[in-house]
Order: sequence, then C-alpha cells, then structure tokens
Amino acid sequence: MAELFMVEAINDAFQVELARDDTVMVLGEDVGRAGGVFRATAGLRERFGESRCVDTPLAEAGILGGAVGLCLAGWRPVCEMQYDAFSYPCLDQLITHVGRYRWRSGGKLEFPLVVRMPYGGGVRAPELHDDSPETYYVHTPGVKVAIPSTPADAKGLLAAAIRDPDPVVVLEPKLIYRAEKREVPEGEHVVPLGKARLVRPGDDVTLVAYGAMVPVCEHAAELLEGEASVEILDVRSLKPLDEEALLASAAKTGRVVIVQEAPRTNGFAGELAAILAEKAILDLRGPVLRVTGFDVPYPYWRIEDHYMPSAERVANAARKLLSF
Amino acid sequence: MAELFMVEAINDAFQVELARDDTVMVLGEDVGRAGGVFRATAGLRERFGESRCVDTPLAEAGILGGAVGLCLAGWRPVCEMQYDAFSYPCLDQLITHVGRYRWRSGGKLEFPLVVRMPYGGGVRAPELHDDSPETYYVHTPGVKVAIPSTPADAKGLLAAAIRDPDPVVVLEPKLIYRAEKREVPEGEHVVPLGKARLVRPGDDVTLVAYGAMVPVCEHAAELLEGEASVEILDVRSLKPLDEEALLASAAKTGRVVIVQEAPRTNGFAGELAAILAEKAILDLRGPVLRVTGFDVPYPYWRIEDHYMPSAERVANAARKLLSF
Amino acid sequence: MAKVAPQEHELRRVIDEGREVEGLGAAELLALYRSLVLLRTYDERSLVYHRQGRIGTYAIFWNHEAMQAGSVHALADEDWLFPSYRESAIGLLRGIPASTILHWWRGHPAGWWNPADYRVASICVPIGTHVPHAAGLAWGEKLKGSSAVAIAYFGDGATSEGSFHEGANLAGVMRAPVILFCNNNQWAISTPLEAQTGAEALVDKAAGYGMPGVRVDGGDVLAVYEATREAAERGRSGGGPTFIEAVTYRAAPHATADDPRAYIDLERVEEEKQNECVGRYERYLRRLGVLDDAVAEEVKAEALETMRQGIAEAEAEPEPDPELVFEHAYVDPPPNLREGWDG
Amino acid sequence: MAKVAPQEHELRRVIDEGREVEGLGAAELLALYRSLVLLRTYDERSLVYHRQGRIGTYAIFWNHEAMQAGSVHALADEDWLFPSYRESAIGLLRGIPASTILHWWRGHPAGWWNPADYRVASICVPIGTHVPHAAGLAWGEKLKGSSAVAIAYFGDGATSEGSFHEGANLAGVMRAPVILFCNNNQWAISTPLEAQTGAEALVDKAAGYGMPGVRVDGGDVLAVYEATREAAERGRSGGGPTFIEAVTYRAAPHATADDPRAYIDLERVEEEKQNECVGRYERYLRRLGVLDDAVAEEVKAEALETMRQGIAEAEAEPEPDPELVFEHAYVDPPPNLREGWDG
Ligand SMILES: Cc1ncc(C[n+]2csc(CCOP(=O)(O)OP(=O)(O)O)c2C)c(N)n1
Ligand SMILES: Cc1ncc(C[n+]2csc(CCOP(=O)(O)OP(=O)(O)O)c2C)c(N)n1
Ligand SMILES: [Mg+2]
Ligand SMILES: [Mg+2]
Repeated sequence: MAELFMVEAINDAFQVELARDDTVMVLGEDVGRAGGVFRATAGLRERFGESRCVDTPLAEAGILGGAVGLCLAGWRPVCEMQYDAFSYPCLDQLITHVGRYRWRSGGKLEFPLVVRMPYGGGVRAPELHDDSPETYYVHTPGVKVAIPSTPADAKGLLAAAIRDPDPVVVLEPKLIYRAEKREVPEGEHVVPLGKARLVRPGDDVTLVAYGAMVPVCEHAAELLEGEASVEILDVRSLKPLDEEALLASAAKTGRVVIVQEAPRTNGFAGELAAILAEKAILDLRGPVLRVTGFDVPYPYWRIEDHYMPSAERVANAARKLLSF
Repeated sequence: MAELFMVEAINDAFQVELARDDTVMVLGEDVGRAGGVFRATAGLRERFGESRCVDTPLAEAGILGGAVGLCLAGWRPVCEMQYDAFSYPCLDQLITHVGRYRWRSGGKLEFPLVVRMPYGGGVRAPELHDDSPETYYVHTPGVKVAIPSTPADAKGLLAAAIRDPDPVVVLEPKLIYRAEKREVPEGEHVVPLGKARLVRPGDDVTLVAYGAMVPVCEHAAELLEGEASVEILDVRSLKPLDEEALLASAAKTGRVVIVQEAPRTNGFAGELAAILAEKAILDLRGPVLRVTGFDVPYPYWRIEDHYMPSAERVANAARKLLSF
Repeated sequence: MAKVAPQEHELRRVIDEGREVEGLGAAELLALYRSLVLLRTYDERSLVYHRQGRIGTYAIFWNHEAMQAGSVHALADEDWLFPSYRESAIGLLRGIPASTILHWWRGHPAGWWNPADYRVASICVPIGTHVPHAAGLAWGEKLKGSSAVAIAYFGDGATSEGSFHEGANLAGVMRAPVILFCNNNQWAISTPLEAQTGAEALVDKAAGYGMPGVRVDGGDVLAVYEATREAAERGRSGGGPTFIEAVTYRAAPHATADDPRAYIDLERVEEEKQNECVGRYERYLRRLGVLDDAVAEEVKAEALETMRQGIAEAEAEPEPDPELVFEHAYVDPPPNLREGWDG
Repeated sequence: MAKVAPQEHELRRVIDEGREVEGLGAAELLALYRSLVLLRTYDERSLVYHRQGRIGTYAIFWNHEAMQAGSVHALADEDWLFPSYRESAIGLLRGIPASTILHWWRGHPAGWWNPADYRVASICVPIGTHVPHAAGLAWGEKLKGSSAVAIAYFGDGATSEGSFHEGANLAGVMRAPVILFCNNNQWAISTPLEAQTGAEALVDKAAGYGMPGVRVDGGDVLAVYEATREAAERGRSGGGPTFIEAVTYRAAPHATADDPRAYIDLERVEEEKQNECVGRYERYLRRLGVLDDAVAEEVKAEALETMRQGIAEAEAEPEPDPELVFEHAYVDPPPNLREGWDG
C-alpha cells in the first residue's frame, strides 16, 4: 500500500496498465511533453514512447473520432479531455459513433476506449473549468460512466475502464486530485464497474453521492453526529448502476438524500430518485430529497461555494427528512 | 380556425412572426431554396428575401455560433437543425455560449434565439434520424425547452419561443408532422412557455407525456376504457416546467405513469418522477412508473416499434398501478 | 499576401484525353467495367425497389459510380474504405452481399456487417464524422507497422463540418496514410457549392492541412483510378495523406424523398446525363477494342442477376427478432437494460 | 497536383525594414505606444498581483501586446473585438476599466461587462468557439447595412478546432467583414506548432475559405497595424474576410500555473525576450525622434497609475452578493430556479 494523491493514483493506473497491455495508448492535449496539465500522465511518454502517449492537436472531436479509428486498428485508446467543459466538442462523436459502432457491426467489433477528464468545481478557476457533465454521458446509450471519490477507486476504476470491452467515460473530481494522500493498492488494482461503495453504515438516513460530493456527505454526517445514524453510499459507477445497493440502503433507512453538484434539472440525482420512486415506494418514510447545483451557469469562483452543495445544506435536508 | 398539419402550422407561425418582426430571421441547412426537408420553412425565402431565410453551409456549430453573433448584431435568429441526431455538433455552442452569454454580460444582453428541430422515431428512416435528445437540452442551464404535440401548440409554442427573450429549443415530433390536420388559430397565436396542457381529465391514474408520446397515451386511455378514468397531462414546456399542474394531477389521482421515448437512464421522465418523489410522496398511492425507450441505440426501423413505448405498454403500467 | 488560388485547378482527365493508364491491362480494364456496371445496376434497381415499396428511403448514387469504382480498384484488399450513405453499395466491390446492403435500406438489422471482414467501415450517416475515423485507423495501422491505407468518402457539403476539419488536420499532423476523397457533386441536398464555401475550389483546402491536393474529373473512372493509385502509393511509402477533389454534378435527386426541380439547373443535369460516367467508360473501352456487345451484355446480365438474387435473399429473410433491440450495443450490458420491456 | 504552399510565406515587416506606415503621424504613433505600454504594464503587474495572491490563475500575454494594440488601433470604434483569454485586457484600449478586467481574474462577478458598451465581446475561454460569433456578428452588421467589421483573436492551436473551421467557412461564404487574427506564438500550452498542423504555414488555411491570407511579424506593431488596416478596409468595402497570421514566439509561461521549462526551447525564448515587441517599437520611435525619455517616463508612470488605481478599486469592491448565483442567466427565469437554496 502506498499513500498517494488521487492524481498520483491515476498516474499509477496508467503505469500499470500500459505496461500490462501494449495495445493501450494515451492521447490528448498536453498529455505527452507536459504529462498533462494536472500531471496525470506524467512520465508516460518517456517510459512508453511518444506513440503510446500522444500530444494531439487541439481538437476534441478529432481526438475521440481518431480514437474510434484507433480501435478499428486494434488499439485501446485512452483519451483525455483537458477539462469537463472542453469535452463538449466530443459529444457528437460520443453519441453518434462511440456508443453505436459496436451495435452497427452487429456485435462483431469492440470499442474498448476510455474518455477521462477532470470535472467539477471548487478550484477557484476561470469559467468553464468547473462543470459536472455526467448527465450528458450517462444518458448516452452504449457508454458506461464511472466517477471515483478516493485515490484507490480512481486507480481501480480507471483500470477497470481500460480493461472494459465497452467505451467508458471516467470523470475525475479535480477538487480531490490533491486533497489528501490515501492508501492505494500497488500493482494491478481493479475496481469492477457496477458496484457501489458503502462509505459508512448507518440506520436513520442514507446520503447518496459520487465524486466530489462524497466528502461533502462525510462532513454532513459529522454535523449530524448525535442527531442520527447516517449511512453514506458512494455510487461510484453511474452506469452500470448498483441498484441493489441503493435499494438495500433505502430499505434499511427509509430516508434518502441524494447529492449532486451538477445543475438540478434532469441531473443524475433525478434518475436515482426516480428509481426509488419506482422500486422503493413502500420503504420510504418520507420524500426523496435532492441537494444539487442550480440551473444556472457555474458561477465565478468568488461565489462558487454558494452554488456547490455544502455539508450544511446536506445536513439540513437530512434533518428535514428525520423530522418528516 | 384553419385545419392544418403540424408542419403547416409551424410554417404558419413563421409567416406570422417574420411579418410581425423584421429582426426575426431563419437559418439552417436547406431551409431556403428547398423550404426545409420537411417544408417547414417553405415560401419564406420567396416572401421575406434570402437574407431572412438563409441556406447555411453544412455546419451545425457554425449555424448556432453564427446565431450568437447575429444576436449581438440585433437579430432574432431561428436556427433549424435538420434532424435530432444532427443537432449534436451544436451542443458545444449551446452549453458553453448560448446558455451562458447573457449571464456573462451581467444580464445586459439578450439572446433571443431559437433552435428548432424535428425529433423522434417511428418514421421508418435510416439510423440517426430518430433520436429524442431532450435531456441534453433540458439539463443545460440558460436555455428553455418546449415540445408540442398538436398543430396548434406547434404554432403557439414556436411563436412564444421566437418572442421569448431567452434562448429556446423547440423539439418537433416529426412523427406527427403530417399525422392529421387539426384546428389551428389563424394570425398571431402564442402558447406561453411554462404551462402544461390537460389533454383529458380523469380520476384514477395520470399519464404524463410530451410530443409524440401524447397520442400514445391517448390510445392507452382508450385501451383502459371501462377499467379506469384516465387523466392525461401534456407537459409541453419542459423548462420552465408547470410543476403545479403535475402535482395537482398527482394529488388528484395518486397514480402516475410517465412516458418518454428517449433512452431510459437519466431521461426527462426521471426528472418528473424525482419531483413527485420529492413533493407528492404523501399523495402517491403507488410507485411512479416510467414507460420509456431503452439504453440502446435507436433500432433499425424494422424493429423500431418494439423500442417505442406502445399504448399497450402504457396501459399495462397503468394497470399495474391500479392493482398495486 | 498569400495568393488565394493554388497552382492547379484544371481537372485531371484520362478518357477525354484519350490517354491510357500505365499498367492497366485489358483484364483490369474489364474488371473495372464490371464494377461500374454492378454499382450502376444496384442503383437503378434500388430506385425501382423503392418505388415498389421493397426498400425504404434511398440515397441515389447514379453517375457517382466512377468515383467509387475507380478509387476502390486503385487500392489493395488490406486498405480500409470509409463510405458515407452516398457510397452505401461500395462494399459490393469488396464482397459484401447485395442482400446485406439492401437490408440496410430495408431497415433490417441483417444490414449489419462486420467492418473488419471486408475492411469496409459502417455506412456513415452523420456528415463528415467518419473522416476522423479514417485518419485514426490509418494512423493506427501505421503505428502497428502495417502498410494499409484508408480512404474516406464524403461530399462537398461535408467539407464545411468541423469533424472533416479535425480529421483532416489529425491526418496531416500524424502523416496518416489516408486519402480524403471528396465527391464534389456541387450540391448538398438543395445547397449549391457557392453557398457551401467561399473557396475557388475545394482542393484549395489541402494546403491548410499540409497535404497534396489533386482535382480530377469525377466522371472519368480512369482519372479517379490514377489519382487514387498515386495517393495510395504516397501513403504507403510514408508520404502521408492526400486530398482528392473529384468534380461531378449531381444528376439525380439527393435521395428518393427529394425533388430537385425546385432548385437544380435542369439543363446542366441533362448535359451531365448525356455524359454519364458508365457510358463514357464503355465508349472508351469499345474504342480500345477491349469491350464488345457480347461482353457488355454478359456483364450487365451478371449484374442484374446479382441484384435479382440479392433482393430475393433480402425478402426471404425472416422478420427480425424483437430481442435484437437489446443485442450488440454492449459486450457487457448494464443489468437493467430490459427495464420496462414486456416482449 | 495543387501546390501545397501558397505564394508568400515571408513575414510582413515595418520596423525592421525601417519603413514608415502611410498616414501615421506622431500623435498616432505615440497613442499606439501608450497602448503598448498600458498592456505591458497590465501584464507585468498582473503577474505580481498573482504572486501576491491578489488575483487567481492568470494567462500571461507578455510580448503579445503588439498584436493586440497594433490591430485595435487599426480599427474604428464601431468595430467589434472578440478576444480570447490571451487578450483578456484588450478592452483597456476600448475604455474598459482595469478594475473590471482584474475582477475577471479575481473570479468576481464585477468582471462582467456589457459587450455592447465597448464593442468588446466577453473573454472567450473555450478555444476557437468565438470565431463563429465574430463571423455571425460581422455578417449581421452587414445585413443591417452597417459598416462595422469584427476581429476575432485566437491562437495557433485554435486553428485545429472544428469551431474555428465552421466560423471561418461561414465568414467566407457570407463574405462577412471579419478579420481572423491568429496569434501564432507557436505553442498551445506544451504542444508545438508542428504537432498542431501539417501545414507549412497557418496562412495556408486562408485559401480553403476563399479569403486572402497575410503573414506578419507579430512582434512588429506597425506591421500588424498595416495588415489589419488593409483587412478592415477590405471588409468595409465589401471584400469579405481576411486571415492574418501574426508570427511570434511565446516567451512566457502559458499561464501562471504552467512551467514551460519542461518542453520549451529556452534559448529561443531568450532570443525572443531580447527582441520583445514593446522595446522594439520604443527604439523605433526614438530613432524617429518621436519619443524621448521624458515622454517614455510619463507614459509608463501613467500606465502604472492606471494599474494602481485598478487594483485598488478591485480590492475595494465588496464581496459579491451570493444572490448573484441566480442573477442574469435568464431574462425570465424558470420559477423553481432557487429550488433547494437556503441563502
Ligand atoms: C451532421 C449532419 N448534418 C446534417 C445531415 C443531413 N444531410 C444528409 S445529406 C446532407 C447533404 C450532404 O451533402 P454533401 O456532403 O455534398 O454529400 P452528397 O449528399 O452531395 O453526396 C445533409 C445536410 C447529416 N446527415 N449529418
Ligand atoms: C475547447 C477547449 N479545449 C481545451 C482548452 C484548454 N486550453 C486552454 S489554452 C489551450 C492552448 C491554446 O493554444 P493556442 O490556441 O495556441 O492559444 P495560446 O494559448 O497559445 O494563445 C488549451 C488546450 C480550452 N480552453 N478549450
Ligand atoms: Mg454534394
Ligand atoms: Mg499558441
């Protein structure tokens, strides 16, 4: 076990997976010479050569579209989008091809490609460096989506994504990139897609979250210390989703607060709430509450903390439920 | 009152609005010389001149990005995307600029632009002529979204969108374009955004839908004749949403089935279900059921009817609720 | 100031100049003829099948056959083709059964094929979006040390799309052995070339990507062949990508749903029809003495027979299993994929 | 085959050729100097403010001032500027207060301005996406019969983006009076020009859009001025768009967060620093006898004072009202916008 920052754990996953499978290649803007603007791909170009860690032209649709062609040639491309909001130009390729091409081949071809990017706010950055775009990805057929909240999961989910035979989008909470060093298994470490992580067991209320909202929920649980026994579920894999874990927790506590950083309307928290409304209606002891961002552009950073779901907002939602 | 097909009603809206306000202009692929591949813009170029109805190059991001500049120059551009799945290249402009530019100006500028497109399946077309992309639009801050299901609403909602000071995306169910002629008010006709349409009142179960799924719900209601009194709500304006109408109907019937053509996961039906789980939990007499498309590429048309929510599937969901 | 125009806008021609293409013997010339006739027959029969309601909407490629056959014949079997809907039947030249392509237009999942089996990518419907695929494939093959090249087919309208640009630029940077083959039929549905670009010629785009550009008469199958062969050799020998602008004029509707009379120049269409590419080549072969009535008859009969069998097979195919809705999208599908499915 | 290279790749120069620009008197030359110094001072002070934690991440534009001031001075007040983050302070030359721009980098909503007030569009962060805006604006002004032109600033890397391509093509087709001004500093963060394009020169892209292209020394403020003035006249007189490639070399980090030592050619950087654009112009003016120490002093002192006031005003600004989270996105917001808000 090594103690690593999340971004170091991601680099570790690359080191292991590129060494393990020489069809894996990394491409994106500034991933090579600079090792990525967050250093996630540092050292890969030196160690594996410039054809396995490629600085591409500044063109996100070209990167992802090129990766589709690389798959046809037998490669397993891992594409970096430099930031959340700069991934939007690749949505067209993702929706019209990445999620459809295997189907178009009658199930004969595999497109084991990965799109990964730092996402989310709280980092005091200029506009469009703060988005939480998971909804655009999760809603798209044919692609899977994972969002880690710990260094170990960042390594394990990226490894799983790289090994997965289907296209996988991995969103990495940049707010946590260098938040704290945590234990990360050395060598090969794979966290299977489709399994949620029980962050802490509890009996009275369940806080459901993923990515950067998980630590917020942990903080909220501390605020609720003495008031309630709080369970926290880290969804971790949005698609495939661990419905059993969600329903089991709802059945146990009967009270669910779902936390999402993205704008509220039609966000992924709504999907989770809909599943509960569909399959846990008799277990619920109160409404399913959502604590989310708002349907506005992510604010300038001087006021971003008012946009981001806070531990207080989460705790208050839980209190509302407890006194329902 | 004239009897018009939906696509004729849309053309009527253009005729009225372009005559009424000479800053309104129409642009898109084949909207001018050909009058649109569905003839929605037929005659506009001849009547209003080639600078008010413009055949653009084949470039969706260029169309929408160009429209942003046209707004800065004082125009009210109405952009046609030729088909649902061909609107994806414009998502980047929509998310990073259209929904954000007014905000960036400190609320000083207005971007009264419209993006409209035919959407949805059932028309026996080659792939990528069948998508229901509303989730990508509804989740995007700063833009409004409307989806008509009748000729009169198609005219009235498009007029409202053109007159609205904010960007509005209008998705038009191409399956209904020439389905049947219905009464459409002549001259100026505006259906305000934010108001749902009660298609038919009922007491036992509410079917909630929009666009091409509204007639499916009407058919389902016929199938349920004698079994239950069915209320049907046409959401019509997804954002702003008429929450009151939704909650009032849920309070009345206590049973809600939401129907959506789009892929299931993180679709707009989930948002509606989440609102009910949050605000109608005590009114619900059973789970909130969703009848939706699936998380797969929209199928080749020989089997598309198995993908599309059918009146039978909707009726069965209602029966499940009635016997819950 | 940089001149707007590049050096050469004249169209490369072979047939009209009465030239011969080096290294093409009678056998190859006839093989090329067979391909032209097969494509022509596919297209003309498809129009009939559409009118008879036996296939759905169909994108007519009448008079585009020379661009398709000429280029494919200039390539090796290891090379990859990336067709758009306009080249839907190009796979016939690589052994894809006519029934498979007819299925595609019949909306039947049997219209699927495995691109790797024929090195023919799936038909691309969203304009220009396959250009990055071809660039990526060619780059990927080069990285593996293979000698395969790729060719992407797209229209004049496609050159306006960002995806064309990003793919072309990627090819230029990676010196990917890809041929960007632009079918310039001068119309994008109802949008004429002058409303599509301000460039004097589409070939002028090549320099911006650092690749050679060549302009050929798209109705001259041998000019297309020659230009494509050069481009393929360049790619194989490490010379990177080439942009080919093949100039023609769309003599048929965009697709069965389109009525071009509202916008097109009908005289120009007539002119084009008089000079259509299959007849031009046939006359050339007859002048050369390579083709006579007997052979022509036999080739056309063979093509017709292929189509007769193709449509018969397609129509004999049972209705697809509804379960196919859930097949093939994922190797390893999410567990709740069938949520709400009742058969 | 079309030649890959256009006619002229040599850089237009004025200062190094000791030429003078027609119609530029001492007053204009000095005004241009003031603008250069103001931008230089803004940039150098901002770096200090960043180190002092008084502004956030900042995109340095040291040695880009000539491209910005030279072009703005060649335009009329009615003309629109579309800056990228690299031209964040260009609005200073149109009267936007320094404090406003400092606010932008301080993440304070007071960094908002109304583009219409100054005809300076909002700072564009997503690369190349403002090119269609500039094309659309210029086209829209032309449709209204106004004589305004637009200029869009973007980098070498931006030319790889689909949005650049679609915007440039739209401009070419509509003959929109827009100037596509490419700041070719030869780096996109850590990506060198040769990894960005296969073209011999970025100006080679112009012909593909049917617009003239011109290449200038981006460190020569008068060459930039002259080229921009010609392009603006062309646009105003109905001649359509122009592509200007201004060639320089990035002599500073991409932004405060970047450490270029890992990838950049430090000798080349040193060379560039020796020849940086403000000093070059200053020496030129002194040779002409238009500038002496006293004036230079006064101009620099004035610029410093502007910045002193600017940062003081910025820091005097109260913390923004949290309610601003909900302001300005919509004229007419959805009713449930504050859902879940508790102050
Ligand atoms: C991204 C995208 N936008 C729009 C369309 C609709 N569409 C289908 S064909 C066509 C015209 C294409 O013209 P061109 O590229 O010249 O090819 P051609 O049809 O002439 O062979 C359009 C606009 C599409 N298929 N994809
Ligand atoms: C669409 C998009 N992708 C990626 C980025 C991240 N990014 C910011 S600056 C930059 C490099 C830009 O280089 P260039 O266009 O040459 O302009 P320069 O910074 O050199 O002035 C990148 C990749 C972005 N802002 N937008
Ligand atoms: Mg064409
Ligand atoms: Mg640069």
